[in-house]
Parts: sequence; structure tokens; C-alpha cells
Amino acid sequence: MAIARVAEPSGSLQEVKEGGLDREDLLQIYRNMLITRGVEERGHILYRQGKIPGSFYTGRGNEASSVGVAMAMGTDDVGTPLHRDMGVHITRGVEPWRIFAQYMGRADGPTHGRDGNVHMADMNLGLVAMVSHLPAMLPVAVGCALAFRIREEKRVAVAWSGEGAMARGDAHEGMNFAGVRQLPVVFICDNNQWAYSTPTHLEYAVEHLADRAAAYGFEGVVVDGTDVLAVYREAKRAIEKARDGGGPTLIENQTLRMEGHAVHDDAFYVPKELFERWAERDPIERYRTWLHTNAELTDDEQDEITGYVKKLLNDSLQRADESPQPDPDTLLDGVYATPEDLDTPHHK
Amino acid sequence: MAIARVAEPSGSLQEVKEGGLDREDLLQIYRNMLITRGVEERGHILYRQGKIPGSFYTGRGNEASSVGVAMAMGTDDVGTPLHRDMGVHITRGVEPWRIFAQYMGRADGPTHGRDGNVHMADMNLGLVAMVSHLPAMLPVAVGCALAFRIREEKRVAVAWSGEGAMARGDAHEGMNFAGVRQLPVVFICDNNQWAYSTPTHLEYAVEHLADRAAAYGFEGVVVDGTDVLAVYREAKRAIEKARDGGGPTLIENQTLRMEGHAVHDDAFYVPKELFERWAERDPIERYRTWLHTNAELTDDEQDEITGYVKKLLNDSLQRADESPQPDPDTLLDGVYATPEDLDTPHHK
Amino acid sequence: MSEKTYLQAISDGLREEMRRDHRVFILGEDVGVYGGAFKVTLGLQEEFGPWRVLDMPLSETAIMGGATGAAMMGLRPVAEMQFADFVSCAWDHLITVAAKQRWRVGTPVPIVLRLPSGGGFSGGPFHSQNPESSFAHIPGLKCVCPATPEDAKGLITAAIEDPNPVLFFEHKHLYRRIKGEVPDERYVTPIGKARIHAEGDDLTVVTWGAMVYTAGEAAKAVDASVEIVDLRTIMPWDKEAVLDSVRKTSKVLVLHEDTRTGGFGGEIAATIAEEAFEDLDAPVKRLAAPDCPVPFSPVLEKAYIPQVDDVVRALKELIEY
Amino acid sequence: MSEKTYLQAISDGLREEMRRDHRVFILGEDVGVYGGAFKVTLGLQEEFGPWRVLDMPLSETAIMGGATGAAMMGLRPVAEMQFADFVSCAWDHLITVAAKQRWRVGTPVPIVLRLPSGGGFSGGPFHSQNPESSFAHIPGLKCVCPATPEDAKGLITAAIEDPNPVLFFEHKHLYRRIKGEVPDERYVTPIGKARIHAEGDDLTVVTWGAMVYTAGEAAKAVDASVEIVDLRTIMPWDKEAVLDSVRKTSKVLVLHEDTRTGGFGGEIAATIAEEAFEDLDAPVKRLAAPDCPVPFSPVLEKAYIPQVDDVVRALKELIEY
Ligand SMILES: Cc1ncc(C[n+]2csc(CCOP(=O)(O)OP(=O)(O)O)c2C)c(N)n1
Ligand SMILES: Cc1ncc(C[n+]2csc(CCOP(=O)(O)OP(=O)(O)O)c2C)c(N)n1
Ligand SMILES: [Mg+2]
Ligand SMILES: [Mg+2]
Repeated sequence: MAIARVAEPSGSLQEVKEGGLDREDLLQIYRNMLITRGVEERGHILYRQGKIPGSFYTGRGNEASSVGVAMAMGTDDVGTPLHRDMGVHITRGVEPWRIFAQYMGRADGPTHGRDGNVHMADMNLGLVAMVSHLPAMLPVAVGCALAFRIREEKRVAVAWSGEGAMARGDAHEGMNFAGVRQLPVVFICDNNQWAYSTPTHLEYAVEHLADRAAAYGFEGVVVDGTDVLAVYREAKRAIEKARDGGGPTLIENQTLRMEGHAVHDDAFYVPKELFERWAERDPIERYRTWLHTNAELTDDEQDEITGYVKKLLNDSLQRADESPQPDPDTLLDGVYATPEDLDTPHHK
Repeated sequence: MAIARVAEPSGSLQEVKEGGLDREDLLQIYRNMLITRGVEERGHILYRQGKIPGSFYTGRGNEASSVGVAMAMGTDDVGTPLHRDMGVHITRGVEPWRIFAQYMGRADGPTHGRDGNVHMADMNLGLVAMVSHLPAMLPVAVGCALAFRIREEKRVAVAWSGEGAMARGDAHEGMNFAGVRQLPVVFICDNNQWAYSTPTHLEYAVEHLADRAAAYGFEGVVVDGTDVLAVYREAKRAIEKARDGGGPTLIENQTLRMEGHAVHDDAFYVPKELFERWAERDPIERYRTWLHTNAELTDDEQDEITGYVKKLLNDSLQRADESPQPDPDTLLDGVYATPEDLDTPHHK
Repeated sequence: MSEKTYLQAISDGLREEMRRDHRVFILGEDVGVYGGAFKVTLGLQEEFGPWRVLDMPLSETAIMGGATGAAMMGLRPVAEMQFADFVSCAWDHLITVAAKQRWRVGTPVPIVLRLPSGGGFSGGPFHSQNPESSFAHIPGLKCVCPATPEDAKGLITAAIEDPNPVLFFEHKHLYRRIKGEVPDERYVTPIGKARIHAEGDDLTVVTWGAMVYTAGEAAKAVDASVEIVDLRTIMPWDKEAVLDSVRKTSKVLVLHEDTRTGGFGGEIAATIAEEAFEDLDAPVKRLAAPDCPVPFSPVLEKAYIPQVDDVVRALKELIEY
Repeated sequence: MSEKTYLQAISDGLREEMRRDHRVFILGEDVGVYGGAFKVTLGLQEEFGPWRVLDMPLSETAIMGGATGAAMMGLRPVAEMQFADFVSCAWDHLITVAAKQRWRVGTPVPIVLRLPSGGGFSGGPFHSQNPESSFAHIPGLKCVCPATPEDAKGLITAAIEDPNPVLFFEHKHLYRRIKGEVPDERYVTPIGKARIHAEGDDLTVVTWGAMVYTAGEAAKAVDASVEIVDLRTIMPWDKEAVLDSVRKTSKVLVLHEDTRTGGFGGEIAATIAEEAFEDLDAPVKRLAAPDCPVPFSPVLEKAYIPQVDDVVRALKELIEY
């Protein structure tokens, strides 16, 4: 028995426009999805070239979900994206060269070589950097929403979690508290069907994770996470509802993790046919087709965007590669914050 | 929208007999409820006499819930009762003098003065001693059920939690895992409407906590926790279902905590009328009336039981008071277990 | 100046900061109408309303994660664990998020976590612990353990002002037993500065929290001049003050209520033994609780928590060395 | 005897115990078909089935609580954290339930918790930590940190046999880099006994885990005879072996990969300084990671984890004292 609402697929251009996206927005979404995938593909190459230390993760297959949600957020909203959500960073305006610098552990990455991978975020863009421990950032996002509620600001926090991490106590405590206080927070569950090698039936025993929202006193929505406009529409609805005092929503975006858990994992445990089936629903292909069919995307426009993204990535790679190694003498700086650290837009 | 099933009240003698209770069982239940309340009332007096160190907690109002569930357990089943569940210890056969000795921190209490209050249990009676941290014993009970499942034993674990403690991650992780693996465990939520001074609407935002069972893939049942025979019936059903491979159930027993959180708390924050309303549903009074009406409880029988309980408690108090103080020289014994400690019925 | 209990001093400090700074808010279990298990926050919800004195569900992770998020958005949360023992349920958030976010990504997490700790009244294994040693090992956290009402107020103010996560260990046994003169106006007691509780020349006792008083009584019972250094904060701890005292007395006892092995006394003793090696006339001695949980029964608890007699014995051994 | 990697030795020990004792089972994330993040349990689910090699949800509390309950019912769980770092999510269950149940109520909790720990490969702040010091402070827990393949097998066997909760810290950087002769038959390496990694007369290095090898290389680079004591287990730790060595050499370096302040090295240094006070010709020196999280970038990580050069420098300072 599904309890959550199952969202409609994306509709016509007319509908989408009524949902708040003009044609430039639509192209921007396309651009962001391409940059997202491009950053991760280039990262992969860097990794194979031995330029990225440690491990390497991507969110292939999750571009619609991450970009769609981020597009729905307001400028002053905040979020805690995770390791499959590169599209959030891109959409919020992180420059790709800084991401490459982060990957390579260079001084100009957002963490200056102190942390790696997508363990980064720019607070000035309203993003809070994830920790590895999943989903520890979910209750932190709830805390952001609490601040907005206390100050009576019309801002919303967006909290991400994989479907596997929803098994952890952090998800429960965060969602329960948010429900009790009807805080302005939207929970996004990236359900990519696998938690490392673990399939969903070993992670939860409910039909849809979004059904859990009922246990916390708010609405759950199941969305096709390869359909960027459906994701956008549902995220927008939920965010504006939260902004208007309507409390949290749990959105489950259904996708497939199109690669291994990380670069070292060939995902031998995922049935081939599953990959094949979901490859047909590649979020970028799907959206390009929609743009052609519904928004008269021209070949020229497409070429222009592809060219723009290619150049952006090439330039970014070069700039990142010029970034110096971090200085070991700075290792102990900033273990403790100083009062000046609080001079930020957030800590006013 | 309630998702859980709301249980019927207890029925006629005929029905109850079909449910597996003969007349002696019915009297035993009555006896156990009286002993349960008696132990705590005497404990309260001991406390006021300055004979109990530290704090003191009772489960007044929860006698039907704790005795009813424990009666439904099989000899080889195990449980992790909490601080309102004295009736479980009594029903499983803990001798009251040992409980008084525990209260007073004496050498003959189950923890030999090392821990106090209801932080005790006799493993030989299938009970695992609680820790303060709530509800840490819930995933431990799930672990017991896991052992039964691995060994393919027809045994069931019963896990208790207050409604307040259901907000914690431990409850979530334990129930989720149990649902995923359909383990033989029954979850009992003692919903006494308050978590210390915190009312339920600040603890959860769902109609019934039992509704949460749906989020974990099993059945939830709401029971009037002052109706010992209804509690018994639902616990029995759930336990036998679990024993037969049917997986977990979450039972929510609704009561009111009839005293303060602990002896120092006068519960000023609980509306007087609430106490008055629930006093009319005192579980022991209710059950006595039922026995009179349905099972022809005679005045002689009643006097005999009352007399028996009174003598038991008096003798127990005296015996406990004769128990020596623990020996400080033993303080460091048993921080680490020895191989011989594993020579128990459980660690075969 | 007015005479205040240790508890009242904390309470006053909280109220004062909440009046001064609208960003300060309190969250925890039963902190509102009930005023917290120990009544430290009594009356604050009435004054500041339910959103600045926020009753939380029984969810230590939501409390800590919530405080962390709110701090990142510019508020100054003061979270309460009902007993310090329950901070084990928030361990992950403290050490994984709050402690590391500043160093990792430059985001300060200015939160205060109030932790009613310590034994002495038969609280048993789960209502008596002194978990400060575990946290003092985690870079990025500060640990504060006031012993006097004056310090309790000055340090809660400092903790709220501090841009870092500060664990504020309030000793429950001092709450109502210890009174002292407390300035009426606002003041800040610096984190990281020890206080000389008693001056002396022959021996040094380094300690904190309730043990300051145990040391004080023991000092009166020995025939030597004992200097008692009340660390006040153990992360950072005032190494210079300790070394100054040790250089003067040449003999030192490190005393704490937490268990001995791996307790923070080891860090202090090791540091003294390394940095004052040539000044020592006797090995650095440690006295702490034995390595087992805190017992419930009064006879056992007395054998567990270092008593005046135990300190006297240790001091005599040092004198006779 | 056959040559085995450190990883293979652990794997063999697990398989052997599972064949011998039907009560032993494994639970953790991705331990089944995938064989665990490091492939230590590879092939075991195939041999023993899905209920004895149990894939758990992403739920460290359910893993630890589950192991505890199963142990109480007579099984012998071997739980795996995917990385030692994630044990922070199970901290409460370890210190509150597993560590205290035997002492409190007489119920032993015979569980093993396998913890892939340590840095050296840019795992960053959350995939490189050495959290053993935090646990060594908690009475009731044992902490095992093997350095060689032979000890890895002998100690995993000992850990499974032990009637207590045993935390088994496997150093990830040793998994495939370190090979050695390992007896083919079953054997038990006693918990609490150190191993003399290298004999020497002039200086003692007390260490464990991957630092044993760092110390070994450093010893070759100094002009003195260095004794390296590999503790093998830090709770309990072999005080006698350490004191014996120190009495012989009179100078000692305590070395570990975890951060310095409040690290277990403080306990060891304080104990040596107290109990071998009159045998010491120099202060007990400590070398450890600096007090910050583990950095990701290789240049930073090299500056963070004690390197051979750092140990050489410390040894020279001791020599020259
Ligand atoms: C608390 C915790 N335990 C274990 C891990 C190791 N780990 C990293 S990702 C992962 C799987 C996560 O699955 P899911 O939440 O579905 O996210 P996905 O990676 O599929 O996007 C695991 C087990 C972790 N990061 N945090
Ligand atoms: C993890 C944890 N946090 C806080 C406490 C302190 N505490 C003891 S009982 C209690 C209220 C429990 O409420 P509920 O679960 O409804 O059980 P009840 O006492 O009402 O039976 C609290 C907050 C605790 N025991 N454990
Ligand atoms: Mg997933
Ligand atoms: Mg309750």
C-alpha cells in the first residue's frame, strides 16, 4: 500500500512555463546538467591519470535530480547536498575549476586540500559541506530550518539523503523533529536503488521510502528522478509550501546509480539488464529530447551549449592544474575558529 | 489518517478462554498486577524513609500493559523491559525481596548495589537489564531475535520503549532492520502521554505511534493499555505471529503515567482533569470489576489474594532489609568477563 | 556581588546572555515549562518564549545536529543534555560535524553544550559520569569544567561568546551545595586560564570540578603547604600555570573524578613529566576513579569517587617520597 | 607456515573460527556478496550462507545493538564497521551497553568489532582515523591493534574467543603492503602481551599498528641500539614489558598515529614516568599526529602522520639528552 503521492511526469512547455520556468531557465537546466556530468567525467579521467588522490565518486544518473532540486531553491535557501549531488553545486554557482582543484587536493579547492571528493561546499552559495557519515547533514539541515523558523525568515533548508542512509537514526531524529515543529525543510531522498553493494530490499521494507513521511506527519512524494522537470516541479511545490509555513515534505527521486559505488567498484552485483533499462532513461538524453520536442531546441543552440560547456571544462581543468599544493605549514591553522570567522553573511 | 489497527476491548470469559487463559491464569494476572503495584508503593515508602539512595521511579498506571504482555510471552522468549515495566519482572518470576534489595542498593539485589532502580533483570528468566539511555535496549532485543532467527529457534524477543523514546535513532534503526529481515520480535510502545514533562505533540507528529509500523513493513496495533486482557490478546497474537515467521508487530499501549516522572517530580505540568479521567480507568480496578462481572471472582478469593500479596511484600521487605551492604573490596570485580561467565543457559 | 549557588550562577549567566544577544537560544529536553531536570533554565521560557527556549523531542542527535545547523545560520545555540551521560548519543555529531567543520571547510560552529555531570548522590552508572576526557581528545572542541559559582557564570558567558563548540561540564554535586560571591554585572572568564584555588609551596595538586573541594579539604589535613591549581578548563588547559606551580613545588598530584586509565590526567601527567623533568623531586602521581563504571550504592560510590582520605594518602606519599 | 598478507591473515582467521564454531557469525555493511569494502570477508557468505554473513542496512547502531543482543543469546558476532571512522555512530552502544553490562548485571557480551583504521592513502578526515584512544579509556572494552600478519590472525582468533567486547583495529595501510609468515594451524595470540619487534639497549620505542614499521625504519637510521616494543593490544596493555624495556634503556619514545593530546600515548608516558621515575635518563618523549583532523592532500597527510624522519629526529633528541 503506497501512502506517498506518485508525481505526474513532466508535461508540455505551457505547463512548465506556468510552473515558473522560462525558456532561458530551461536552457540553463540543460547547461547545468551537462556541466555536472562533464565535471564528473573529467574527474574520472583525472583519476585515471593519477592526478586525484584517494578515491573518486560520481553521481552519474542523478543529474536531473540534483539540478532539478537546486533550480527550485531560492537564493537565500540553503542545502546540504551529498556525494551524488554535484548538480547542486553547479546550479548554485560553484566554479568548476575549484571542484577540480578540490578533487586534486590543491590549495584553491574549497577545502584547500584538507578534504577531498565532494566533501566541500561554499557557504556563500548557501551550501553546507557534507561529512562522510551519512546522513549526518540531514539533522544539520533541520537545524538550519530551525534558525529560519526562530528568526521568522522566509527561507527553506533542503536536506539530502541516499535511500540507504535513510536507515540511520539521524534521518529519523531529523525528520521527526522537523515534523513536530513543522519546520521549513524539504527532504530529498536520492533513491538510486543501491547503497554501495546493498540492494533496497536489504535496506528497507516499505514500498516507497517516501511513504515514511506519513510517520512524521508530512507529505511524501515519489518522483521519476530522471525527469528533471518533474523533479523541479515537485521540489518547487515542496519548497514554497515550506516557505509558506506548510512544513516539511519528503521527496523520493527514483534513479539508478549508473556506475559503481566509487571508481574502484565495477558494480558486478548490479544486474546488467538493470543498467540497460535505465540507460534508456538517461536524464540528459531524456531532457534533450523533451527540449527538442517541446521547446524547439535548435541544433545551433545545442552546439553552442555543448561548445560552451566544453570550453568551460577545459579552461577549468587548466586553471585547477595551476593551483598550488597546499602548504604543510598551514596544517594546524583554523582547528579553532576566531571571532573574526563569525564575520560572515550567515553569522551576522 | 490512522494506519494502525485499533484493537477491540476485552470480551467475555468465553472469548478470553479461547484466547488461552484459564481461570487460574486470570487470577495469576490479578495477583501479578497487585504485586507490581505493591512493590512500587512499598518502594515509595522506603524512599520516603530514606532507605533508597538516588532517585525512584514507578510505573503506576502501566500494570495492565506490563503484566499483560509478559503473560503472553513463552518461557523461552526474552524481553528488555524498561522503567515502567515492573509487571514484566514480577510476571517472569523475579522475587520481590530482590527488587527491594536492588532499590536499597544491597548485596542481594540483582545488580548487587552496582546499579539501582529498575536497572536490573534476571537473564535466567529471559530478561535483559535496561540501561538508562533510551531506547538502547530496543536494538539489543532485535539482536536477540536475530540470534533466534539464525539458529532457527521458535523464540521471540519483546522490546519495550516509551512513546518519548520512539523519537530516538535507536528505535528507528532497530525497527527498520527487524522489518527488513522479518525477525521474530514484538515492539511494545508504552504510550503514557508524557516523556518526563514533554507532551506527545512535542515528541511526534503522527496520530498514533503504532502508525509508524507501516514505515517498516509490519503491522501496528493500538491498544487500551488499561485493559489487561486486550493487551494480553494483542501481545499473544503478535508473539505467536512472530514465532511462526510472520515478522514483527508494533503494539502501542495507551495509558497515562499516573505519577510524576520520578519521585521528585509532582507532575505540575499534567492537567488535573487528565489524572482524574484516567484514574477512573485504573487498570487494577478495571480488571477487578471484570473478574467480578465475568469470572465470578468471590470475596473470599479476593481476600485470599490480597492477603497473599500483603504477606509476600512484608516478608520481602524484611528479607531485603537483612541483606548486607555490598563489599567495597569487590568494586573492581567483573569489569571484564572470564570464560566461565559464558557457562550460562544462553551462552551454550 | 551577591551570594549565589553554582546553579544560580549558570542560570544568571544564561539569562544575561539571552537578554543581551537575541541570537542566543536554548534547546534540550524538558528545558521549557519544567526548567530542565535540574531547573537551571527555570523561568527562561516564560521570559523568552517557546522558540528561544525550545523543548526538544528525546533526540540527542536532533539536538546536536539542530544546534549545529542553527549555529551555521548565525544563531548561538545553547544545548542541554539532560545528564552528561546522554552525550554519548550525540558523540558522532560532536566529533564528526561540529569539531571538524571549521578546520575542514572554514565554517565555525559556535555552540555551547551544557552537560550536568559527576557523581556523589547515587546516580548510578548512567547519571554520574564525567565524560570530559573523551572530548578533550578531539581537536576542535573546547571543554570547560568550572568549580566555583563565579567561574560558572564567567565561563558560561565565555562559552556562549566563543566561536567554537564548547562543552560546558556542570558538576551536579556542586549545583546547590556550593555558594559564593558572584559579580552582578556581566563578565567573561577566559577559557584556558587556570585559577590558583590555594597557594602553597611544597606540593601541587592539579584538578578541576568537584575535586577542587576534595583537594582543599585534604590540603588542610596534611602537614605541608599545598598549592591547588583549579584548571577550570581542560581544553585548552593552562599548561604554563601548571608548570609554574610544579617548578615551585617539585611534587605534583593530578586528581580527577573520571576513571584513571586514558583519563585526561594522563595527558597532564605526561606533559609535566616531559616538560618539568628536571624540576621534579618525585614521580607525578595520579589519583582518579578506578577503572569501572560509577556504582549506585553509597558504600560503593564512596569507594569509587576519590575521597578526602584518598587525597590525603596520596599527598602523604608524595611528601614522604 | 605460508606467506600471507595482513589482510589474508585476518580473513583466514575469520574463516577458521567460523568453521570451528557454529556460533560465530559476521554482520556489517556490504560484507556478503561484495566481501566488505576491503574484501576481508570475500567468499565467506558463499561458504556460510546469508545468515552467518549478514548484510546489514546502513545502521551502525543496529549493527552494534544487534551484535550485543545476539551475543547475549549465545552467539559470537563479529561485526564490521566499513571504516573505523563510522564507529562514532555506534559509540553509545559500545560504551553504554556492551562495555558495562558484565560489570553491572553479570551478563558477558562476547563480541568482536572489526575496525579498518589508519591513514596513509588520502582517505581524508573521515576514512583515516585511529580512534583507539577513545575506546581504551572505557572500562569493559578491549582494544587490539595488530601490526603483523601473524598477530593479525592470532589476535582475531583471540578476540573471537574472548568473552568481552573486543575492538579489533585493522590498519588499512598494512592490509596488502605487509606480508609475513603465518602458521597454517589455529593459534591464539594472547591479548595483553607485547611483542619485541626489535631488540636494543639504548632507547625504547613503544608503539603499535603501522607505526611499528615507521619506528623500524627510523631505528636503522640512527646510531644507537633501539628496542621497539609493539604493544599489539592497548587495552589491556603490557605495562611490564614496557617497564622492563625502559629499565634497560632508560630512554623512551611513545609513538602513535592518533592525535597527541589525550591520545593513549599520554597514559603510557604518564605510567612510565610514574613507575620508572628513577630509571629514566631523559623525559619520556611522545610523538603523534598533531591535534587536527586527518588531511586529504598527500602533502598535508605526510606532514600529519609521523614519518620516518620525524621519528629519527625524536630519537636523536633522546640520544642527545
Ligand atoms: C554512517 C556511515 N556508515 C557507512 C558509510 C560508508 N558508505 C559510504 S556511501 C555508502 C552507501 C550509501 O548508500 P546510499 O545512502 O543509498 O547513497 P548512495 O551512495 O547510493 O548515493 C556507505 C555504506 C558512511 N558513509 N556513513
Ligand atoms: C537517550 C536518553 N536521553 C534522555 C534521557 C533522560 N530521560 C529519562 S526518562 C525520559 C523520558 C522518557 O519518556 P518516555 O520514553 O515516554 O518514557 P516514560 O518515562 O514516559 O515511560 C528522559 C528524557 C534518557 N534516559 N535517555
Ligand atoms: Mg543509494
Ligand atoms: Mg512516556
